Amino acid sequence: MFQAPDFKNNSYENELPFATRVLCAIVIGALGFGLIAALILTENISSSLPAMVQQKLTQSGVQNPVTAVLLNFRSYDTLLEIGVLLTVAVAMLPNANFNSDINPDMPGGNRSSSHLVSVVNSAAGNPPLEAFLRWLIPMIIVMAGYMLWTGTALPGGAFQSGALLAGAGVLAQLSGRIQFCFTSTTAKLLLTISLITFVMVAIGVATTTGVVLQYPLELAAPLILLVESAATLSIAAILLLSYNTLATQVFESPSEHSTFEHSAFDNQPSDVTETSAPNETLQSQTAEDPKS
Amino acid sequence: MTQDSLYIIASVGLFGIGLYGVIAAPHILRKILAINIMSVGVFMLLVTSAKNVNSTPDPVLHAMVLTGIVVAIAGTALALFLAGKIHALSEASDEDSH
Amino acid sequence: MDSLLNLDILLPTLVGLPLIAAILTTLLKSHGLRASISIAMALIQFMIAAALLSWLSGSGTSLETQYQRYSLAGWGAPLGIDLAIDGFAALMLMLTAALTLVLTVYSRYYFFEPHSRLDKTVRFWPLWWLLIMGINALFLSGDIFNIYVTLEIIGLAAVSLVALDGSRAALTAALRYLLVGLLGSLCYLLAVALLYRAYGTLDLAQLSAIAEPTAITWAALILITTGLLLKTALVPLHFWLPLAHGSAPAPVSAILSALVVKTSFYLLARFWLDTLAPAATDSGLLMLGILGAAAIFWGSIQALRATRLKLMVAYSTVAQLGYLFLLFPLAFPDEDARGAGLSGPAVSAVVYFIVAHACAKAAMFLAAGNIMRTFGHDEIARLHGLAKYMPLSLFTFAIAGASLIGLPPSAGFLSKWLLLNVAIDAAQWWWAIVILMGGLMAATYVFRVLNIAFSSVEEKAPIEPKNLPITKLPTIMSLCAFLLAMLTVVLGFNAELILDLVTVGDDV
Amino acid sequence: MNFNIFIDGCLVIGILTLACLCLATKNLFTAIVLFVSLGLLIAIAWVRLDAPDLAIAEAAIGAGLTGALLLATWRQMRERAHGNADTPNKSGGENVSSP
Repeated sequence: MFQAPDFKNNSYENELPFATRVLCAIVIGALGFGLIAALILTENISSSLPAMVQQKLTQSGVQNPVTAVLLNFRSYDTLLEIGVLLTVAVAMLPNANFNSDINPDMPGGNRSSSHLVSVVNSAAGNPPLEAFLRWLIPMIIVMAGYMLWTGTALPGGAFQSGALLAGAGVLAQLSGRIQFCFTSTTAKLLLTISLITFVMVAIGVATTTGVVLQYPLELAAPLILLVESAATLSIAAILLLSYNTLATQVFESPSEHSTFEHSAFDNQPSDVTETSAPNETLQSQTAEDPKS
Repeated sequence: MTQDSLYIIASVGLFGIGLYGVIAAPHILRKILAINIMSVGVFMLLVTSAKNVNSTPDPVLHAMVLTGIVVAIAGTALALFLAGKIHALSEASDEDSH
Repeated sequence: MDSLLNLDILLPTLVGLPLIAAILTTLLKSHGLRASISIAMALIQFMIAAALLSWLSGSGTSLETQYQRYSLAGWGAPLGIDLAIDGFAALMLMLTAALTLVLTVYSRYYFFEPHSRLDKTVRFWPLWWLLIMGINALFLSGDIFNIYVTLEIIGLAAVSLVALDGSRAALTAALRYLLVGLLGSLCYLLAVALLYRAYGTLDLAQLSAIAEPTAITWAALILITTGLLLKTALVPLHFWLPLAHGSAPAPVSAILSALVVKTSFYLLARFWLDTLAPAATDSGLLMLGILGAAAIFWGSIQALRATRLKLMVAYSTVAQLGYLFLLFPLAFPDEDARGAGLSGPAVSAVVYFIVAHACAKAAMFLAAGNIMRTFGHDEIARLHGLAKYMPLSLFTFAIAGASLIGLPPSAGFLSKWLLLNVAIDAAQWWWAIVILMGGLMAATYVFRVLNIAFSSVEEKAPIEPKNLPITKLPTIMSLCAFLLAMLTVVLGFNAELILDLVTVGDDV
Repeated sequence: MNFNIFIDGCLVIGILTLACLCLATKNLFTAIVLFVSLGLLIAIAWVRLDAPDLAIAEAAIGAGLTGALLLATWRQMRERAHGNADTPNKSGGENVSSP
């Protein structure tokens, strides 16, 4: 079920035999029906938590209950979750000295510029998209700002506005005129700004109220907004970094690896090496023609 | 056949389809798609449980699903990154071989 | 202001410290600064964990002070999130802090070798500290959804560390590990949804108070078990572990084998024996025990057949994990012990086994990493004359092997002895046979390596350039491995150090 | 009342069939497009279950950004596969015509 990942798009050699697939389907179907029956039959008790949230909403400093839960009652969850995002950001950070191999002509391929955003007039841009973006991106940024601000009262908040900003960044990069280089210092700061503010707020607040992450009553609203705007910046930067890395990644060829570290792993037990489909099937497939 | 039970069927159905997809899909991108479908299924169950509170829906569950969505895209981004790197190395070595 | 002086502020600091270290190591540019800050942070974390442990066991007089809670953001259990700690969790945190300290010092030299490119440390240190934060947060967490987020952090950080090498084998193993991790976390999240639907609370303590054996609770327990078995790599679901731990850098595979797989076992023990104990049927407990026994045999056979040293050590992890799962059938010898939660002789035996195995396995992986860095390969067949070139690493490997087998002076022997006592007291003698057989099989694959290592180079294989060491390691790297091996021997001598700590805070 | 059930029923049937199609189609590009449309249907489902925050987040992150990441990886893979035919992937830049 989990042999080496197979990329020969739709080559069916190492697919599971038909019988096991049918068996899996039947087992999963049976378990699913059992679970559905169990869920539908047991009536859903109304938990006491929503009433508690409503009751304590006034002390949380925001009116939107979801934002109150996210950034005040269960703010520890959000802190760890931004930690998850930072983990992925660090894992995908382009190597500082491999900038040269990022393909410059690909849209968004970062030339070895040191600052985060650099405008470049590469040939690959297409004018209609640029004209449309010239109007759209400012609108998205204003929309994200509004989304962040209303998050305290109406549906909205840090994650939605961060996603919007990331979307604007992706569009800018696709237009070919804007390039992001995430190895610059501003980029690193942008990635960690949210965790920095969250940790500083948590500790600062602990010195006054004695409990970590407990906001003093009158300062709750501004502190939540501060943490939320930092989270928006970080989420937008991290999601944009992941798109940038995926869209422009060209990897150092294996020869550059330090000789022994790589060779030692190459003689893997046979089950790991891929089923090497003959190369010509690759070239012939423009769109995947399914094995008849 | 209330709305609650309808969406329960949908959520467990999505979870099952995703689980079958992870097991049976040969291509790595499909496995990642299947895992995303599974997580959407779980989120649907959470939101359905939040809905049938008579007054306003349960904000704790909504906060959990929001956190879950962001964690799901983080996992997907890392999986796609690894798949891309493996594909690049396997293409490079195929190209060296012939 | 006064509650700041109270020692329960140590609980959030154990999570905050690695987080601050992660942020600093991400922002700093110079490699040396990153490494020195990491070592300093590891030292502080070690002291905090020691202070927490002594405070917890010191305050043993009144029972409720042993079981400490810290409600973050001050909202209290059901609404807010509580950090909770008892004897079991305190010991695991101490183990994490000790291992982090030794492995951080080792990594400082491992990644500074001229061989490996320095830019790996750009990624290594932040991911390392995020992984440590995830582990600490998991052991401290008292909220089932919070446990899901910590499981995700540990999963993603561990995968990124395994993929650090960038070689195709490491990346393939990392991707497989990631898919398995995501699958496990999703099963766990579905169980959280079911439990919240049935009981309306997310807090572990409240859940254990009101849990009763209904259909939904069984479904949740089964989902939690499948999800966490995937992450603990118990035998039928262990396919991802050998290659992931085998192809990771040495300090990463050490922390993975010693701690990360143990975190999901810790959760399984907490859910089966404490939170959802009413729903834990005897046949289910027996099933886990049988899977554990199967893991011991299957892992040992595979370790015997492994051709590479790190792969062999990884397979031995799969085998040794089997011992932990013997806890479940032995945990409730008789019906009235069911309410005891995470305490009793079986739990203290298994906790001792966890500590012994963690130190021994970490020492073995570091020794294997040293051998690989010196010889350029870790093919067991070509390690002739290892004793002549690397006596200290081989000696570390031998001591760690002795602890895995369970030879008298080591902590491994003591833990197996305690397990044997528990098995005989519970009149389930067949587990005793499994434990002894496991020790025998562990002896086969450890002595196989020692036999080859001591065989002199001349008569076995002609002196070919590839059989000779190619680099000289800084001695501190082999000293770190040796220190961990010595730890197992020291623990072997004074057992009560750990045993009375486990009983701390036993009746929740 | 049964009008609501009708709408929810159609939505659920749509979601389940889209999920099956997404995993069953032969062409990978179609699978990704189906997944994005599934994300949008899920966003509508969140609105039906009156969770507006989640609808915005699902549409922006679940459908939008996940779709963008999938398409970016798919495009890289397709280009590398074709890039090998004539030039090594290092300088595969020039055939980066619009997809």
